[in-house]
Amino acid sequence: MATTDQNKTKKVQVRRFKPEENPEKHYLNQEKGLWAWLTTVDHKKIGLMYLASIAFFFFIGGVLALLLRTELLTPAQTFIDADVYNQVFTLHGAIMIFFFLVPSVPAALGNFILPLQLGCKDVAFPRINLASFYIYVIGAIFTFISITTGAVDTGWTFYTPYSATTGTSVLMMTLGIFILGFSSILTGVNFITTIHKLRAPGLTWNKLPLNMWALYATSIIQVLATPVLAITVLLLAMERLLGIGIFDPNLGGDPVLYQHFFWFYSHPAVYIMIVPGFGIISEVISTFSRKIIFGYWAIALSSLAIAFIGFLVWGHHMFTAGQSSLANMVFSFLTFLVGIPTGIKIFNWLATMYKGSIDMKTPMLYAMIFLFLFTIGGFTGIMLGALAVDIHLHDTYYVVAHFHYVMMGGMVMAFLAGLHYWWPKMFGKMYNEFWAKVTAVVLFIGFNMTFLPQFVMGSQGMPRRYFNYIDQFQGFHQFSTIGSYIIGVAFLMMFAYMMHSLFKGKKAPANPWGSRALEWQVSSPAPLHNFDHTPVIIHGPYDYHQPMSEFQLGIATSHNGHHAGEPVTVEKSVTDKV
Amino acid sequence: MNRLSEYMLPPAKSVTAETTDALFTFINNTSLILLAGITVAIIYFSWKYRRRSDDDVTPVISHNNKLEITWSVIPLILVLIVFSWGFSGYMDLRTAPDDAYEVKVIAKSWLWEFHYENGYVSVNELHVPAERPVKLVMRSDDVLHSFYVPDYRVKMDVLPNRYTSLWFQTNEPGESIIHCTEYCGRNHSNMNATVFAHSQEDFETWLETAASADDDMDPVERGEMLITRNACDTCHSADGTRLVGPTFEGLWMSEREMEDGEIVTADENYIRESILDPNARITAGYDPVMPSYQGSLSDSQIDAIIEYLKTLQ
Amino acid sequence: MSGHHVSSAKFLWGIAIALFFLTFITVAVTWITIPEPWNVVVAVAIAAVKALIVVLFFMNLWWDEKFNTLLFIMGVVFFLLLIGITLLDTLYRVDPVPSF
Amino acid sequence: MAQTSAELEERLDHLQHHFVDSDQQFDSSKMGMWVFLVTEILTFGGLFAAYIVYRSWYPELYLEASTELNAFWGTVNTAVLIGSSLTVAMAIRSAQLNQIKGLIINLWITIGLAVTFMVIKYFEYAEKFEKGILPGRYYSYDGLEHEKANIFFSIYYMMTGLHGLHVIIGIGLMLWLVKKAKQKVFHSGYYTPVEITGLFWHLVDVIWIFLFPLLYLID
Repeated sequence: MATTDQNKTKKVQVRRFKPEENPEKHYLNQEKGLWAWLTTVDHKKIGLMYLASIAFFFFIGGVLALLLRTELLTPAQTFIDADVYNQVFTLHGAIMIFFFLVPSVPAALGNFILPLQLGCKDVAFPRINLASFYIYVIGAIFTFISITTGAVDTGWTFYTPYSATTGTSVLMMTLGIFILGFSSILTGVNFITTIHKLRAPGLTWNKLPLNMWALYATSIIQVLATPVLAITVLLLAMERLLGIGIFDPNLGGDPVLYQHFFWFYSHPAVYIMIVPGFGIISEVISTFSRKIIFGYWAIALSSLAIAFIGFLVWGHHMFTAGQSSLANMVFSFLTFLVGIPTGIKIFNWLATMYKGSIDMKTPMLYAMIFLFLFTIGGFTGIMLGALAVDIHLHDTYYVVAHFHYVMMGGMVMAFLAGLHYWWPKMFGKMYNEFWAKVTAVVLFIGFNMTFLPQFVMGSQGMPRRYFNYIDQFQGFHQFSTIGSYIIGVAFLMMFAYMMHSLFKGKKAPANPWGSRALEWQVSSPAPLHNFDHTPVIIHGPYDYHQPMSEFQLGIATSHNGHHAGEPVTVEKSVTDKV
Repeated sequence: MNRLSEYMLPPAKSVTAETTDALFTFINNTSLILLAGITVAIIYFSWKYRRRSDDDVTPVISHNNKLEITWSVIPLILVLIVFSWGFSGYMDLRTAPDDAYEVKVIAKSWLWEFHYENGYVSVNELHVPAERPVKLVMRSDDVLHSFYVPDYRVKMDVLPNRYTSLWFQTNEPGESIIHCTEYCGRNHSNMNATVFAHSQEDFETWLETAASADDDMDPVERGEMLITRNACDTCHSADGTRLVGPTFEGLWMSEREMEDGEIVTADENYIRESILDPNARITAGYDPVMPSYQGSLSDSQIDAIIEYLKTLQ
Repeated sequence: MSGHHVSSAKFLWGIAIALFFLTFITVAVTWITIPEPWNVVVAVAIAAVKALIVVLFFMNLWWDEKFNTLLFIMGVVFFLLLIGITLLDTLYRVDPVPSF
Repeated sequence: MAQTSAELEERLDHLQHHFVDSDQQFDSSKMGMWVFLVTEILTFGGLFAAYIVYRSWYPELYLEASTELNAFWGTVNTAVLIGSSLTVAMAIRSAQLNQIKGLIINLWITIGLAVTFMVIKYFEYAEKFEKGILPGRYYSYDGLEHEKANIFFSIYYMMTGLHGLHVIIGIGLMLWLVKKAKQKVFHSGYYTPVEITGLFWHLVDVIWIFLFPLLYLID
């Protein structure tokens, strides 16, 4: 703390509160029953309900992916026809993106962890938080209605004029996504306000966990981008319903304008998906290296930089769409600028590991897998950002492989790292470390088998969204399909050991990883209202050179008013004998 | 490492492909070197600094400005090189030489029509002079399509309300495949065509004779040939299989129920109408998706097709 | 925090009268013909001033915490980015014309 | 402030458990609302962007088609909305000063003005519908020569329609506020819902301030 701030800081008396091990009462067993769960305003339970929902959608999306890969075993029809294939890839994309990737880290893990990392009892608007979950459910219902009334065969991008003319039930699907958008917006509103207003005493901006910085950047993108998606799908729905002609060339409109609007959301949406993953990786690498994070501000600010620049690059999805060369040039240039903050993060994480005390537990293993796969995803992104090369690679399997490396190799691996990292805090149980690691390795192998051949196929000119393909690609496709089955097996294994952990797992200690972060200073599972004593933060969350006891602090005089994140100095310290 | 790029890329058959491939190779190699570095660092650190006891004390290294600047600036320089390289390559791809030979392309779900200056129209076969710039001016009849020749490293979307263009110049005579790469519905993956690059002489001969080449064929054979050449068989089978459209088998003189309940006999007039104005009457159970062949099929060609259909009883 | 600013009734009426007056000006400038595109510029400029007055004095941003102002500015800036960058495409398209 | 402890106790009934005090709760709600207003700006922003793109392509279309819009009623509606912004600001002032009666009266005036706005809007729409100026593919008016006239009116209907929807939501919110005010929920220590509904209503006004010259006053 700079000396100039000294006179602004508030003096508090602190006491040390060691977390209770294996508490009898916690958030999972107080307020029991289905109804209590469905009407809960507790962020932790809402987070778990989201977790269950996204797991369900990930399962559906995954099964659809396996159907696609199975169909692609042979160059012609294998077992489903072209119409079904088109519907399946549309649903796979829409479900994975809108129902799994976008809410996965912010709404599921984020909801659970955000107040715990900020040292507050709940998010700023608990009822709106619950509402956002139900809005998500309603959006999902509309999507299911659309599946049963003819599905959608437009691809998840809903490009006009095809989406305006196809006979399938685009209207229901767009309505579902419109509704879903509000769920995402409300989560963003909640998180921004909570991070600003409800930080614990002493939790100044320079002590904010990097996961919070990442979620903060994510929420800003959600709030700024999602409304444009809402208006775009609304206009698309009106296009079908009334034929308003803004996007439909047959009525005088412009299909490229639709693409601008769509990607103004959907490109930043890529960052909605990946930036919170960065946050998790920062937490995990620091914890398991037991070392202060390298370049705190570089990582924190690069999240914001990615969020901001990420808004200006949407046109790189449209290099061949018929937009002006000027726009192509600007978009290509800005695209490369996003690469810089992303690279900075990778190097900072590596530097954090340098001279650390690295414990290769499952979350750390996933973080390492993330580093490797996401780096490949990033480099192939550079390839696709280069205008001349993108002309060749656009809409081929190269793009498919690229975004699966970023989304699955990056985002899903980060999500799994986070899930394994916070699992003990969520359920108070440990999972089988051996099987978890084996699964991670199987997943890694299956993933690369699936998507590496797709880079080769794509550069050789295999277009995406193809039901039939020319014979020369069959070998690659079959290899890829076998890889996808291995991924499937890995997720089944994961499901098995997670279920085992839930019902028969060993009880988890409050702080199994020896982390300094705030969420590990409460018992596992977390208490009903998170903190029985208002915590006081005097060190950063990665200050591993400070003694553990100084992280387990609470205000001695209970409930004296404080403003968010107000700087504090310790006046008197009492060690509590619990 | 260049072998890897060579393995990944299809044969380069156009003059601009060289730049694209060189940039591809550069990015590929640079990325592989950096990736190898990062991977080695991950594995080395994980091993070297593995936890030895629970009381390990780690040094406080919170940041290092010199390092931060280094690993921001070096990638920045690299990506600026890639950007300029990619942009100049792109501008070459966008700027067709003035003396380019022009072919008009009309994309329809799900076929490609190529219109030549003498009025001849070929379907799913693009014939061009080799070693000479060729400019395609393209539009779509219905939804978005995209014209892609992997061997030439060129691609451009085809839009219904505007003309777009691309150009290429082949290195030598030869054949290459054309794909549609903008998703356009059921038969998207069948919307392929072939580009034939002929020597200038051969091309001129082809262009002169193509229009009249099939005039003196046997009508049934000619009809069968036209069905294939105009990609009718993408959607209509000759063996009773149901594809996007009704099968041709047993079509001739059959009683057909239309979408509006009307019963029509598939006679000459009906078939002619179905080819020239396909969405006027739709057979019950099918979608109105067929493009019109007005202007691309002559009367005698339609007669030949009808003669052929008569044989499919 | 200064979130609870209480404006006097006289002040609120003053703001409303200023808004009525600016509405009159907007309508009045259409009586004199200003050439395109300046008519749009004038109309939008007056609208911007009116909007600013509402935001600052009715919505109390003038007295509110700075972050809320930042939020509002962000909303406007990102709208301008959406339209500005889209115009880079839509205004600069060069479509070829087939020569036959 | 001379209040008994019992009174103080009662005045904190609005405070949720996860906030430290009333101020923190109030400031949080207000910030949350501002974040939400940003999403509103960008939702309408999409429509404004479509408007600007088409205007830059077809300036003559806008000149021609806007003559079908009635500038007089547009001006009246602008005045009505500004008036309602004033009354909603007065309503907040009343709440801040514990004048519950003034709060209810001001809310009722605001609701009245909002309804007036919608009634005028209704007559404007009805007049166009009669002429055949319907949205989208139902457009059948032949008084305009520009081939893209349907798109101008699509944009017009989308913008004013979405704005009208917000007015209706605003009316609903204010009716709910009146009900709560009658139950004596609001006082100078807690008037958050009034404040944030006011913010919402002012934003609806701001949107209209731009819609009015951009749609009605092009000539």
